[in-house]
Amino acid sequence: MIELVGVGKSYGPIRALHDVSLKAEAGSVTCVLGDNGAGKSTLIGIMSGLHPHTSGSLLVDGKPTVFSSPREALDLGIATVYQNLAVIPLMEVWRNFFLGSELTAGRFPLAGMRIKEMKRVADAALRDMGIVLADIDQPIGTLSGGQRQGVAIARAIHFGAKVLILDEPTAALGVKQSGAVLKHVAAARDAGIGVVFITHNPHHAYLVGDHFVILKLGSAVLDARRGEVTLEELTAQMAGGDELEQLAHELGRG
Amino acid sequence: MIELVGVGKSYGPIRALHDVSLKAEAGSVTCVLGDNGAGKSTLIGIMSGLHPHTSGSLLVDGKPTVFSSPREALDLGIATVYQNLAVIPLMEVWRNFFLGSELTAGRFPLAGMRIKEMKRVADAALRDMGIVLADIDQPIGTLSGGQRQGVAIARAIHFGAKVLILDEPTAALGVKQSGAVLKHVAAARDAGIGVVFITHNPHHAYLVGDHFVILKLGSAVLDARRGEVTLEELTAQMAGGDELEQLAHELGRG
Amino acid sequence: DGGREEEPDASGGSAKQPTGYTIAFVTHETPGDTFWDKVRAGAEQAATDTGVELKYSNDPDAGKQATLIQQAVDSKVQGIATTLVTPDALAGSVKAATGAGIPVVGLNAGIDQYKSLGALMYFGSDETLAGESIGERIAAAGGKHPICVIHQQGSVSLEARCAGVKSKVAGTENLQVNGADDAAVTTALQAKLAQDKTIDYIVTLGAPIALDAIQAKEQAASQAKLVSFDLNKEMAQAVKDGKVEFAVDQQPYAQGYMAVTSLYLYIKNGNDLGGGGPVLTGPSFVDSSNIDKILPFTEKNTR
Amino acid sequence: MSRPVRLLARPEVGALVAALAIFLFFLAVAPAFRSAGSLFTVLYQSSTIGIVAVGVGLLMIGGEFDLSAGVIVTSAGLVNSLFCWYFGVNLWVGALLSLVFCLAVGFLNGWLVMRTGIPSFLITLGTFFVLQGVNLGVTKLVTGSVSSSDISDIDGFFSLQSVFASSFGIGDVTVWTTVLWWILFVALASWILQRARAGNWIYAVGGAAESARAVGVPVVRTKISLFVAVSFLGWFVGMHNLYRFNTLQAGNGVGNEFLYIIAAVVGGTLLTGGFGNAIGVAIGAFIFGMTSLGIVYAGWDPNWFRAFLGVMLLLAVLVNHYARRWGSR
Amino acid sequence: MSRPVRLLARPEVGALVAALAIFLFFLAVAPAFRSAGSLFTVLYQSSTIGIVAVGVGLLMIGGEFDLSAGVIVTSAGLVNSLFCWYFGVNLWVGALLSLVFCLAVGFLNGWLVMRTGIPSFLITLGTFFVLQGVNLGVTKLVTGSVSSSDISDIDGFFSLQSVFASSFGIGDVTVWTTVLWWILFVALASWILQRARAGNWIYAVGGAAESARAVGVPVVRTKISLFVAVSFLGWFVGMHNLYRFNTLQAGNGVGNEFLYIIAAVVGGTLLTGGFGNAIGVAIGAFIFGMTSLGIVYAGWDPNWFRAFLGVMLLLAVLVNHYARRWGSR
Ligand SMILES: Nc1ncnc2c1ncn2[C@@H]1O[C@H](COP(=O)(O)OP(=O)(O)OP(=O)(O)O)[C@@H](O)[C@H]1O
Ligand SMILES: Nc1ncnc2c1ncn2[C@@H]1O[C@H](COP(=O)(O)OP(=O)(O)OP(=O)(O)O)[C@@H](O)[C@H]1O
Ligand SMILES: [Mg+2]
Ligand SMILES: [Mg+2]
Repeated sequence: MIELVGVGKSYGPIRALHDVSLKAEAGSVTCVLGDNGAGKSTLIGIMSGLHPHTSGSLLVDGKPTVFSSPREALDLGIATVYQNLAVIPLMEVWRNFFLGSELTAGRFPLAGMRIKEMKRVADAALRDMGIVLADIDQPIGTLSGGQRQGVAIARAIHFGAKVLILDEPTAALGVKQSGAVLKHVAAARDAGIGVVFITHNPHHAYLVGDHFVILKLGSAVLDARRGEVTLEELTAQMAGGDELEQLAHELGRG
Repeated sequence: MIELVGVGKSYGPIRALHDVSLKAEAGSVTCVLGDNGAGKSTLIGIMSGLHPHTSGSLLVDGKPTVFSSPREALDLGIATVYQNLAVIPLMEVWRNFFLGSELTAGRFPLAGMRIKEMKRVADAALRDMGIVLADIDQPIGTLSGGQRQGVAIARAIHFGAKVLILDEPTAALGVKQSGAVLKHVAAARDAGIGVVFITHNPHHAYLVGDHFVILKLGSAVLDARRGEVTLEELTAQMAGGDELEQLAHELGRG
Repeated sequence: DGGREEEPDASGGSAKQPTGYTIAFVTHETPGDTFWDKVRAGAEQAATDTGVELKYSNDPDAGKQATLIQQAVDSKVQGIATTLVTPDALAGSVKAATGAGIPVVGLNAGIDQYKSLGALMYFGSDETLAGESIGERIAAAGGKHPICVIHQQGSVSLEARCAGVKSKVAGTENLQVNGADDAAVTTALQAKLAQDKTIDYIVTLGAPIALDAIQAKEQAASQAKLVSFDLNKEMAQAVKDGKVEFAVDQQPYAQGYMAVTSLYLYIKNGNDLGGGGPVLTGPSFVDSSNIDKILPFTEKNTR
Repeated sequence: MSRPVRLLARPEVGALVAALAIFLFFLAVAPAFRSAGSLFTVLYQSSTIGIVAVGVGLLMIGGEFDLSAGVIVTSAGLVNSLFCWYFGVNLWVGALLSLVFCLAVGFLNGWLVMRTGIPSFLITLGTFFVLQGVNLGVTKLVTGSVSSSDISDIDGFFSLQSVFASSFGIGDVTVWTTVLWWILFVALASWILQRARAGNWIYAVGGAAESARAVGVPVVRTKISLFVAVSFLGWFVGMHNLYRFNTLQAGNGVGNEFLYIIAAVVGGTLLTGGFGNAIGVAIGAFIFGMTSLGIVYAGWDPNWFRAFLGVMLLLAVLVNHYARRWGSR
Repeated sequence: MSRPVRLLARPEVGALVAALAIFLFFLAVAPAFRSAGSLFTVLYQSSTIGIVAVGVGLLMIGGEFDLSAGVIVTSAGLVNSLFCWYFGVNLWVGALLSLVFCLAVGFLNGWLVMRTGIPSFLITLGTFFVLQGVNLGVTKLVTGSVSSSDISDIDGFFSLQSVFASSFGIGDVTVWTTVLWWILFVALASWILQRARAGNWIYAVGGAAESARAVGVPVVRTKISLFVAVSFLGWFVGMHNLYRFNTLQAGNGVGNEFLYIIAAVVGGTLLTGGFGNAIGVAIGAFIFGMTSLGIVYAGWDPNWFRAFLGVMLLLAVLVNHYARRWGSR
């Protein structure tokens, strides 16, 4: 569905990404792991049309494409949850939820929105995610960091089309909400959607992933299918060691 | 050193915190866990002088106090890493690092800053955290999300005084960086600093914590010392179940 | 029908052989004022007639006007004509000019000070005098309570006009309006007429404001009489139609024309006009008695 | 952190309280203010500011400024007047030409802002200066003076006047149709902001343009449309001025751009974008109209006019601010 | 996402390129421009804008506006002149009184902004109107006209003149000391911004006030100091105007507040705060002075003056913008 071949991206003199190849396939979850600053968000930005790549090529259904705006990616069925660009703080929750995909009463540009329906749908979708709000009309800026992230995820999943891209969706979430997100990821996969899942947490990745890519300083250092790699290997690759146990040992706890 | 007794906080009609008691003791780590929107950041805000509490009392060295600005808290030796208010995006990394605690050549208001020294110190402190930057002069807004968080933590630890408060410091960090933060938390504790550590990750909490408080809808539902609770109990309390294994089971993987 | 009438070259007269003189013409015009437009038209006609090159510049801020005079000195012009509305503020620059051997002629304002500043001649009326003469006519007609409409905040010359009116009719009251917005002028006048029904005269200080005042009067159904400074085509018509009682004209075209011509004569021939005193270009009254003669001139933007 | 809480309150609530307070104040101190005639004079004055202010308010909610909004009103009238006078064609042709011209200027403003990424404050400051100079230069060139010629004899004048500058009497009170048009435009803008998809987009591009783009909102198109809308409303008021006053001073309109912004901000629009509404802007324009004329109705010393205006403005803003804060408790 | 990259480049680089281009342009088209005398006239004109603009630039970096910066220049002169003329006291007393007055106004601006949380745009718009009205009203009351009386006979005039409004000749070129003062203030502001702790705080409060507060920066104190600094510089130029011209028109200074803002923004200051520097602002003021006088030196028709100015401004901004972007590659 969507495939990156030898893609690179530079911000002026800074080379954030270099010769990375990746494939999102229908009904499978591709996990991207990597240290801070490894280029994960940059990679996401290319696939979702946020910024163009500077080398290599991006294939959508086999056709080389350069997105000039996220709208184009969305129109091709690529929905994204961004790490930093989640929501518009001063807007109500339901408006944020439907932003860019409003339900209108007609095709006329000034056609009214079906506001009641929008509020109802948004509320239901959020409850589904485990986010229960007293007031769907409150500005989203008044929600806690995790709740805000949850709205963004619920939105992407609700409108989720052929490809769903998630940039560290579970970082700000608690255990329960993280579980809900992982369940949704699995559900999306089972519905035949291609998911690209970015995370720092090898455990989360291993729970849902079919394919794992580890980025380091902008290049892919590991690229393996589920069968070819164990959780331990993944963790080791990420941390350069046995992580928690090792750390516990160092900290003298256990 | 710093103690909350029956503290509550309302934002207009929204009651974010209700009757919470907590103590930060020298040489010990107090972990605060809780779901999204449970009130953790609100709690932090009270201890660090970001906003005043609306009921209960805050004792510093046994004396009831109401902070009117974060400066007051800082002057009493309470350093904080905030979840959202980490850095000033357009300012250089080293300026951000020293912001509010600049090294000056004298006490005169227009006295020059010891810029070279500041850059050197900032760079060293960041390297210590595992953050290696090509250019300490670049605006901090150009760093990745995790790198930015890392600078904020390095700063608080560098200037860390009697109490160090960290609001989800590891959320945006990879395994390696998380490990570095946990090591620093442990080091701070060993140096006799009282640490308040907020996190979603019971594993991280259990690695360094001496005392655990779980918030739910603004109230404390668990308040236990290390000996009185196991990692499994903590995880269960947080997730209402056996978390990962449970989830793995549900997702049919593992 | 209506619209522009095709007419031969309105500038009149063909350009003379250039003399090589450059004359700087500095005023305190706020851009887009019809009064200054005529001063400038006169100056340009004179420049064409005498074959000198004219450099016109303007700024309502006294300090910036001083800089413009300084700038003319830098440019080494042969003569400077300038308004002297804030004589004290311009003194330094005028001295710099005379010090550099550049003859300076005053116009429009500064009748009392031009000599002490070192200017050679002066062409203009006296704002206070013009106001007084209006006041006299109002008083003679039995007016007791005129309002004087100031369309530019803090303008020295407009204030002087109103002060002149007030010195002859004690009941004069000033009104500030935003001259850059016709709707605002009209409504403010309406409001004033509603607030004080005893107002019997409206004195406007510029032709466009007088036209707004006509509308305001109609709206407020006021019986106050309207008199005004300055003249333009529409206003001349209004005088003819009896909507404006009379207008006081200080003949801006002549001010501009004479200032340039006199400089030309001084440079070329050493002439000194006015016999050591100011040359008055006004006040000249325009009312039903002489409007028929003047009306055609206003169509050419020369009165 | 406390900002979002405060913003829970609707933007126009505070402005409404302030407007009421000022209204009552002038009722008390200015006897001449207490008549239907005065009220409609104030409404008329407010409408000439308020019509363009609605557009400027939408634009500000969308996160941009337009400093050329004041002079374009004059440009609109001049294009129509000069063109028809010079060529002797029917005024309707000129009015249409003027409309095209204004929309083009609005489009250019928006396009330059979006294309270059330079703040709209600067771009429109540039067009402000340019239009101001062109108004003067072209008028002088065409008519030989700095005001446009009387066009009331040209074909189409009366039909255009009845569209843009007619009034009718109720009892002895004159009601200008601009007041009705104003209400119409405010209602339309309100509808768009609250109920149409475009409104959602306007709030979004003003509140966080990058985030809006990321979820697929056509940021460029939305912002350019807002600039065009401002120009359209400027054209409308320009037509009113032309057909009410027949002649136009080429230097007019300068300074009004700030009245529009003041109206929007007093009405609760956030200067940084993303928050506000059309009714608030209308109330802001009304407060301005009421204050500037109320001072005259009260017969206060005109030398102090600006001082009164300043104090009123500060009071309105303060009342607005505290009323809104109180409303969010 | 691309903004931070672009901002890597120093703010004044683009302005410098634009200034050079404009300078060369006028050298080419205006023969009268090609003399040392002209250059110093331009520098003088730039300095009278530039001195206050430095303060306004700092304030804008700190995230606030001051619309009263233009009229306070006139207020400063009037307080001194009227007081001393009315009471016949030594002018030094009046100058000091005026200084206290200006600092108080600046403090009030800052205090109101910080206390109420209302945008500075609105608060200072209020003080702008109030000062404008008070200037006129009080001058009228004291002197009976709209300009202050000549004070050159009062004690202290010449010593004050030599401090604030003296000039000296180099060859046949007149150099006003304001140019030197301007350079001094720019250097001082540059030092503060780059090297002093206060500069760090100014950038921080403008870039993200809440975050700055959270790390212990005294936000309120820093911002109020910036307002006071603007008033101080306004006072300084007010003194210059008074002692150079002896009398002042009460209506003057209006409109200059935007020239200051333009200078700051053309010089690379971010309208939203947190980015810019003092040298950029100085270059911005120089660009403005050069353009406004260059047009006169070139002898262009003043009716088109504003149009030229607008085009120049747009070009300067564009050159600035692209130069900076190019510089960050
Ligand atoms: N707009 C930008 N300008 C300059 N450099 C940038 C920009 N955005 C990202 N970078 C640099 O590119 C590199 C990759 O950044 P990116 O945000 O993609 O990392 P990431 O893998 O998402 O990190 P994290 O896990 O912390 O979110 C980093 O070194 C960062 O400093
Ligand atoms: N400024 C505010 N105005 C109104 N409500 C607020 C505000 N800040 C927080 N809240 C509400 O208070 C509650 C607690 O928020 P808080 O940010 O403390 O949660 P948290 O535990 O830090 O969550 P997370 O783990 O997602 O960061 C939430 O319901 C939130 O919506
Ligand atoms: Mg990232
Ligand atoms: Mg939180």
